[in-house]
Amino acid sequence: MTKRVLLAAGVLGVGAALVALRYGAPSAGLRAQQDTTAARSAYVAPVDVDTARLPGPKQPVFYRHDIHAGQYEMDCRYCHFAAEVSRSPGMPTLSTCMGCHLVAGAGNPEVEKVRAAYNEGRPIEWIEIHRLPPFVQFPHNLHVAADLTCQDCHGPIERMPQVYQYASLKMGWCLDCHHEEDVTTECTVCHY
Amino acid sequence: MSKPPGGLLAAYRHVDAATRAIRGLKDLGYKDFTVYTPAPNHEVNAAVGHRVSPVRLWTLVGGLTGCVTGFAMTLWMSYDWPIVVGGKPLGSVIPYVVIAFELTVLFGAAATIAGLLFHAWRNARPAGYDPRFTDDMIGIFVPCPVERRPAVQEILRSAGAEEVRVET
Amino acid sequence: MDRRRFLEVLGVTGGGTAALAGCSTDQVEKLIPYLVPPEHQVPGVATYYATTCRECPAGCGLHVRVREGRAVKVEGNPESPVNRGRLCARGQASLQGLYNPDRVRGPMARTADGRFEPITWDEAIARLAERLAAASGDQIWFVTGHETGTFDRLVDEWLNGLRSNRRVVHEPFAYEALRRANRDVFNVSALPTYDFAAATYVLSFGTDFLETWVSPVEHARGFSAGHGFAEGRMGRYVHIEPRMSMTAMSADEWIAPVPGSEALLALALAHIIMRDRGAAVPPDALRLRALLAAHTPQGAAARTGVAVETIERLAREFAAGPSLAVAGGIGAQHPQAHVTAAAVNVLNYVAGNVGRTVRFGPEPTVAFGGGYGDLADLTRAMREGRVGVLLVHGANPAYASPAGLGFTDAMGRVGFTVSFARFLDETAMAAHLILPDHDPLEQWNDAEPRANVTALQQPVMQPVFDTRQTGDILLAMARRMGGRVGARFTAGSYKEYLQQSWQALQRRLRNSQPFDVFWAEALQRGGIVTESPPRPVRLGIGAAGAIGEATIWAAPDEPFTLIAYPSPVLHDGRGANRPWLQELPDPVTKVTWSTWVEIHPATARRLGIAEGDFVEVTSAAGTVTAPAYLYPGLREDVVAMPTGQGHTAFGRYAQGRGANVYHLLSAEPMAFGGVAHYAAVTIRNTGRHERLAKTEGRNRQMGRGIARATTLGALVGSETPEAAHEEHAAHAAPVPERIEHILDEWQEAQYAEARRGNYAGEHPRWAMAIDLSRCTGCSACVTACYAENNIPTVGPALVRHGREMSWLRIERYFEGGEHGEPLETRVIPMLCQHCGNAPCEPVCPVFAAYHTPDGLNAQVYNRCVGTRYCSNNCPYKVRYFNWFDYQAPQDPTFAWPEPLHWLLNPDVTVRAKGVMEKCTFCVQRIRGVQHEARLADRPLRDGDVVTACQQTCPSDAIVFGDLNDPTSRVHDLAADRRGYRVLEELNTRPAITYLQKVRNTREA
Amino acid sequence: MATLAQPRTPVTPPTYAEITRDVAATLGNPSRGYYILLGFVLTVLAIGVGALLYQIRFGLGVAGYTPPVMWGVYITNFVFWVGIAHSGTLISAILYLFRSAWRTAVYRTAEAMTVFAVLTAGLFPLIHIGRIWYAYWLFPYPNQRQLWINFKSPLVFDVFAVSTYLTVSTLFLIVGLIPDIAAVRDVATGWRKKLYRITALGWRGTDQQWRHYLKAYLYLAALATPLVLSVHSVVSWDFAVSIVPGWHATIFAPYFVAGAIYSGVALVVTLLVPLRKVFRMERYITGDHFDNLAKLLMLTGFIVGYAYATEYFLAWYSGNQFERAAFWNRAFGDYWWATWTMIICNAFLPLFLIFRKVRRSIPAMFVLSLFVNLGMWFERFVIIVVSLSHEYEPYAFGHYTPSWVEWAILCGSFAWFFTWFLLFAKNFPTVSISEVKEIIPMPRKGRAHT
Repeated sequence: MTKRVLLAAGVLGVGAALVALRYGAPSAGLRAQQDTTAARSAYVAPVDVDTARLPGPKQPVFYRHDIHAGQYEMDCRYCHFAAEVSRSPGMPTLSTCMGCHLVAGAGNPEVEKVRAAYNEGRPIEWIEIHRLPPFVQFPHNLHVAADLTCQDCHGPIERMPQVYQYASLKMGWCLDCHHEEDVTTECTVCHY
Repeated sequence: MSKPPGGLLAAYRHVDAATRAIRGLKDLGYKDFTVYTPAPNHEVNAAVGHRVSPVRLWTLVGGLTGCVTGFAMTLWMSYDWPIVVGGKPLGSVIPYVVIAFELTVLFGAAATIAGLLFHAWRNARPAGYDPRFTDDMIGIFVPCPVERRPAVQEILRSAGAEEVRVET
Repeated sequence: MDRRRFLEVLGVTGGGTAALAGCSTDQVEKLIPYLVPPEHQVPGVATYYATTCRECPAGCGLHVRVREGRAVKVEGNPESPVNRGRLCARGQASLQGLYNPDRVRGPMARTADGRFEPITWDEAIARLAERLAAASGDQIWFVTGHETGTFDRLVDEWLNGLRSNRRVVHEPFAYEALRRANRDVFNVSALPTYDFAAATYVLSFGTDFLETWVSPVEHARGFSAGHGFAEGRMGRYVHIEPRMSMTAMSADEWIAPVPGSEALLALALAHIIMRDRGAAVPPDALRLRALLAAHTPQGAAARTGVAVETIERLAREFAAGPSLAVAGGIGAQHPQAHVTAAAVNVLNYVAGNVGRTVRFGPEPTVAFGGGYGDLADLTRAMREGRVGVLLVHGANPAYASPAGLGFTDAMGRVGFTVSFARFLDETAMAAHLILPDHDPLEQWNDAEPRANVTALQQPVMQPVFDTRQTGDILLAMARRMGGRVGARFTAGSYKEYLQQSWQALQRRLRNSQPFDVFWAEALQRGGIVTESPPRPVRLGIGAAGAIGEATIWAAPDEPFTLIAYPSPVLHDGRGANRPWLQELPDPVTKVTWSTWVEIHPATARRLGIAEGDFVEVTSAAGTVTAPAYLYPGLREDVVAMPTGQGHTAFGRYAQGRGANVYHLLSAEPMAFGGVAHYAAVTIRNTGRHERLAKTEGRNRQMGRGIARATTLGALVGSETPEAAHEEHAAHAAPVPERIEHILDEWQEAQYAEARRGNYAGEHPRWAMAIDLSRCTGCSACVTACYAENNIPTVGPALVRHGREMSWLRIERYFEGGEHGEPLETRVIPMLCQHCGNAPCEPVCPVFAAYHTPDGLNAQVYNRCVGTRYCSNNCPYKVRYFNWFDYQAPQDPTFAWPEPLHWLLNPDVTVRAKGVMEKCTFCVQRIRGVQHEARLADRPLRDGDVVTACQQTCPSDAIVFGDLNDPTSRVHDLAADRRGYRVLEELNTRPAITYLQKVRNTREA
Repeated sequence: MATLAQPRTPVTPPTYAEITRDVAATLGNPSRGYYILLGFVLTVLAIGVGALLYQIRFGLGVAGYTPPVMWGVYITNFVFWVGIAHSGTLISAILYLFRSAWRTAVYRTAEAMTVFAVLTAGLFPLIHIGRIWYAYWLFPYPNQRQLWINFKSPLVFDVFAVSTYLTVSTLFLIVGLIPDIAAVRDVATGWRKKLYRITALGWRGTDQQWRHYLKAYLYLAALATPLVLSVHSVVSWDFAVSIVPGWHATIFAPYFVAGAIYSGVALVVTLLVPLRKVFRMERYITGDHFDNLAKLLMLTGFIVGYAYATEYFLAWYSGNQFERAAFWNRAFGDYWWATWTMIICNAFLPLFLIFRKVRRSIPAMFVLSLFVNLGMWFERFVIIVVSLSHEYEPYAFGHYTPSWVEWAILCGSFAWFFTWFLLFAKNFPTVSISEVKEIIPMPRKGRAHT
């Protein structure tokens, strides 16, 4: 009984979030999600997954991109708010999480972790997965503006219960794309 | 490899004796005998009378390959990712000559060695050998079936062999 | 957001500033997001806050660049009328005050055994309150630095509430002499504003107006406007001082009179003007006629050692146009400095400059109060045990006062000493309680640096440490003590108190906006500027007396006169704990990290002193020992030492370096109530020797035409251009026209071949122009470069090995000065020339050095293997190698001890051990702007890209832009007739065009 | 080569058997002295390695580098050792082509010296670079970064020249060794026999083998000859190609090659004198050999002296103020002592070789060769360091003094060289058996046929 109530609350919260999003300019993230509209109702994130088998490091909170970005089709920029305007995508602040999770997902142990952290006023220390060496400058905003979808580099994130490094992120990997798209391969574009 | 045929092995202390024996053998129509010398000796060579070694061809081919590789590599790499330095042409042939030259020598030398190994070590292990041949004696080994041995032995002895023995 | 969390937030982009390690992605990095999104903070996007610089009383406006909640760069605020967006080296280094690893990290109390131990704020405040309650009003003394705003009032009111008026302002460079002279001559105790831009003729009587004097950045701007060459016109500047200071290096003529005799010179000039002009002088000046009559040129010549003709000429030149004479510099503060200042006031008045180039503002709300005299009184009081509680804020009298005063010992007799110091300086070390104040970049405050300007300070970031603003403590104290003092203050916090006084200000200005709007605007602009006409001043009654008592300071019988001149870098010593400033070569001597004694080469030869020999300088007051530096810019009977070094505390960077020149100065307050910076000394060679940590190899350019100069006459066509230039041209390997042509085409062809690297369609060619007729050698650009590009400081030992990393250096060359002909100094900023045919590029085996399509000579740090061939092949020697690991905490060469590393620019890689680095023309700024332009889908406009050096240059000598854009400033300047390229005969085709220095040798 | 008179063969030429015996004798079990020497050399080597590790840990700053002097003792050593290598190839290859018989007794030593010298030289570019752990970036290998190297850079020339030289000279040495190893194989016993059996590659000296062998050897010599000339030319271009005053000179290639052979021959002498004594080779390495080596020294020494003169003349004649300043600074600047050491050792001392007495006196030659080695090291030091210390920008002039690390590594490099040489000398024939035999007529019964 309570479960159903909570689910409803969760859906409501996410619905609110999505509404809020429609006002944003159409962008990579958004399109990525429209592409999947066909499969909208089709994809339902598995309820229980074998966490031991999942690729990628174990995060302090088992946050599931496949539920948020996949099943509920939330726009990436809802949490990674800076991707369009800054070189760094921006990590969601806990208050962003609480926007929904004040109501949604109560009882879920992972959600409870988030709430606890919020109440204690201690940020969650996520483990960084996509890490570039410090001598590489990668502006997210330019790549978003260049009509790349998040998935192009980060993989099918909306199907990942636990995020793992999808692309090698090595120089050769960058170059392949830059050559294909005939973008500059000038060294000082990334190295300075 | 299959066991080499047996034959007669003669040892000489004197170079003129050895050459006499070699000529004798050649008169009898022997071609496939082997002469051991501790050091290169022109009299023996003259007596045996070989054609020029084909190793030089290996050197030539190797050298040319190196030269071509040198120019090809440098030029291709310069244009594969064109980077301008000091306002110089992307592919500047003049400095690349150095690379090409070095590779010419490198490949040439390598090929020469390969040639040497290929030619000098092919069937270079006849049955008969004696340590003294690298010291101070000239050796001649004549592979021949048993029935013809007396004749050959005669030639070797008469030429002045210190000793003649049968190798199987 | 408390400090812990703040540190965590930094983690978000910790990577950006981390080491240039290998590409290993295996080590686990944490991403720690904000808990709640702070307003206008987007990670990766910079925010700018307007505030005010408090490194010296000038009060320049600041724009602080903030990334991820931490200040990473300070720049001038273009809206501030004081500095118009420019900044000096000290201002640039204010960031190192904020992040200084030796800051007091929380309240501390002295224990029985004399150590300091941390305590809680509540406890600290309790202790202070109890002490204050115990002490009777007149036993409570409060020493502050020069405060001109709300805090100043707060302190007064607060003391008043405690029935005390024992307020002492200690500002080592307080210009007592000048203020005294203004009082005497004009009945104004304020300092006027000086319009160097309007003056076509500047006469400085030992005043370092480009270094420390009053408002150097403002003066530099004005001076370069008035004296810089433009459209065939420029001003003329004559400097009169026994020593050629950095300011004097920009002079067209340097006159070295007998030390202390400038007043006579000034009066003689006044005399001549009066004589020649007759009634043309302001009527009330005629009163002085009789007095001036006594000061004949002949008389002056006899006592100053300046030829009569020269004096006459100076007078003619001075009288000719809108001119300006300045006096009262600390470097000329001899016992009779007030007379000099008075004489110069009279001179200005007689020449009709007052109100024209010398403007007094409206009656200032706060006078530039106090002076050394008050400190002397305090010391006496302390010694006599009349001081119960001593509070010290923003001043370090224990260091910046003559040793003879015995301030430190006297402090021992004080019942309870409270210091609000941010660092453990000499005074704080002697205190009982330390209540660390916020750094100026963390606090709310305001200041009135000069008439018509009220500048605001706002916190640009969360406090780095557990500090509290002194204002808040005083208010808290008042509340706690209640009663009379408690009643006075209604404000809950200092910010509130500040706003109250701004409400009052708004009323005064009859500004009708709602206060929030008024306040918000003020915050955005960094303060408010009011307009008011200059106050007309008349000659006061005291004028005659002031110059009447023209008893010139008798040059001492001791063999030498010591000039303790203010260090343009370390100021009065407050800059000594900033590694950037310690490593910044002194603009004149190019020495870093230490003190030196300037001695004329001839004198040195006579005494058998070589450079680096430790000489013992002894005055009546004391003795200091420092290595000798042979400087031709001195009279032979003068030796000079800078202020600022010789700290016995004040943190790792300052402590135990060099010698404190204050030990040589008389503790006796002079007639004008200040310290005399002249002293009679003897010098002795101790025989000890040390290689000076200077960045200079040879100080003569061997006719290689690196720093070229010409004369105004030559440019406007009446004289022949300078010899050195000709000789140079003779040596240049001539390249035939035809060949030049071929080379050009070829070079273009090469760019064409590299289209694949093309950045944005028709790419620019970045280039720079540096106008040597504007550059004063102040070296602000050097520090700005350190700040922008994460350049490590290496310390004296490595500087001795020539391993300093400054991508941009100011080369200082001497011309002449030998057998008779006048000494001329030339400065030239030397940075990577970004050559079109860069010799450094083709020799790199791995393409780490190469040429970008937009004309940059790029250096890819992570590709560099460190063969150092590029540096050998660089004719300009502007490539710098990482000899050690400057970013490894475990290494002795670690350059950014926590929290200093927070000022690292996240957009610039920190270079690793074993790689070559160099000026990149601030490529991170270029790319940043290009990205923005591309996102906004607009073309780049000239002036979009501003390099750090250009941005800060107080005299606007540096211009950066696109050479391919025919409308750009740099395009015009590159074709300027004064333009030349250093060592261009090597056919390196530099992208930097230098415009010859122009000397105005026109003598009327 | 006119100076290379044919030596009068020894009064009583050794018989083939004697030659084999004498040479094989040098391969007997080492004496205590040998082990002491080896131990000492290894200790010094360890110190050098320690210094290198220290430098890698803390950075190149531990060396004395003082900008603008960005190249110091390490590059000096590099050029010095590459130079040493040259005489070996000269004697073994060039003199072989010239069919000068006297080389047979000494060329093996020279050739071994070549290989080990190049082996030593090759270390220094690595020791010298800032990030030794990325040294492999200097080779054009396919990598995920899709980056190649800059073939316009003289340093890349070096990479190719030095590695080629190392390979070719090693092959040349090995090929020359094969028949001799076979010879000692047939007289050796115990573990050595095993060693030689493997390393002789089954050589038996058949007519077929000799036939190909001689051709191959001839062509290797023919390839090594231009190579040896090219290598030091390339090294000289490291400097000549740059714009540094004092480096940028067209004379550099021949000047360096001559200098290289000069220093190399000197070291050959330095090595031969003790070797001859210890291995009792007086019969094979005679005064004639030293006489000829001395003549070589004289020739190259004169070329070097001439080059010095030319440099100064051109500096003056060019009228280029930078060149003039650079050379004035060389002769009378901070480093005058280095310059004059080089001039005296390299240009004046060889004049003594005019006297036959000196040429044939082994002690005199030994001492002289030491001085030449010293002088040639300083030549490189002067060219590299002194030129860099005074370039174009007077403000940026500097003064460099090497640090203990650099000295330690220099000593270490000598130790490294001698470790190899000692091991070689005790385990492989240092005098070519077959070639010495080749120039001695074999006994005959009757009168030689015509």
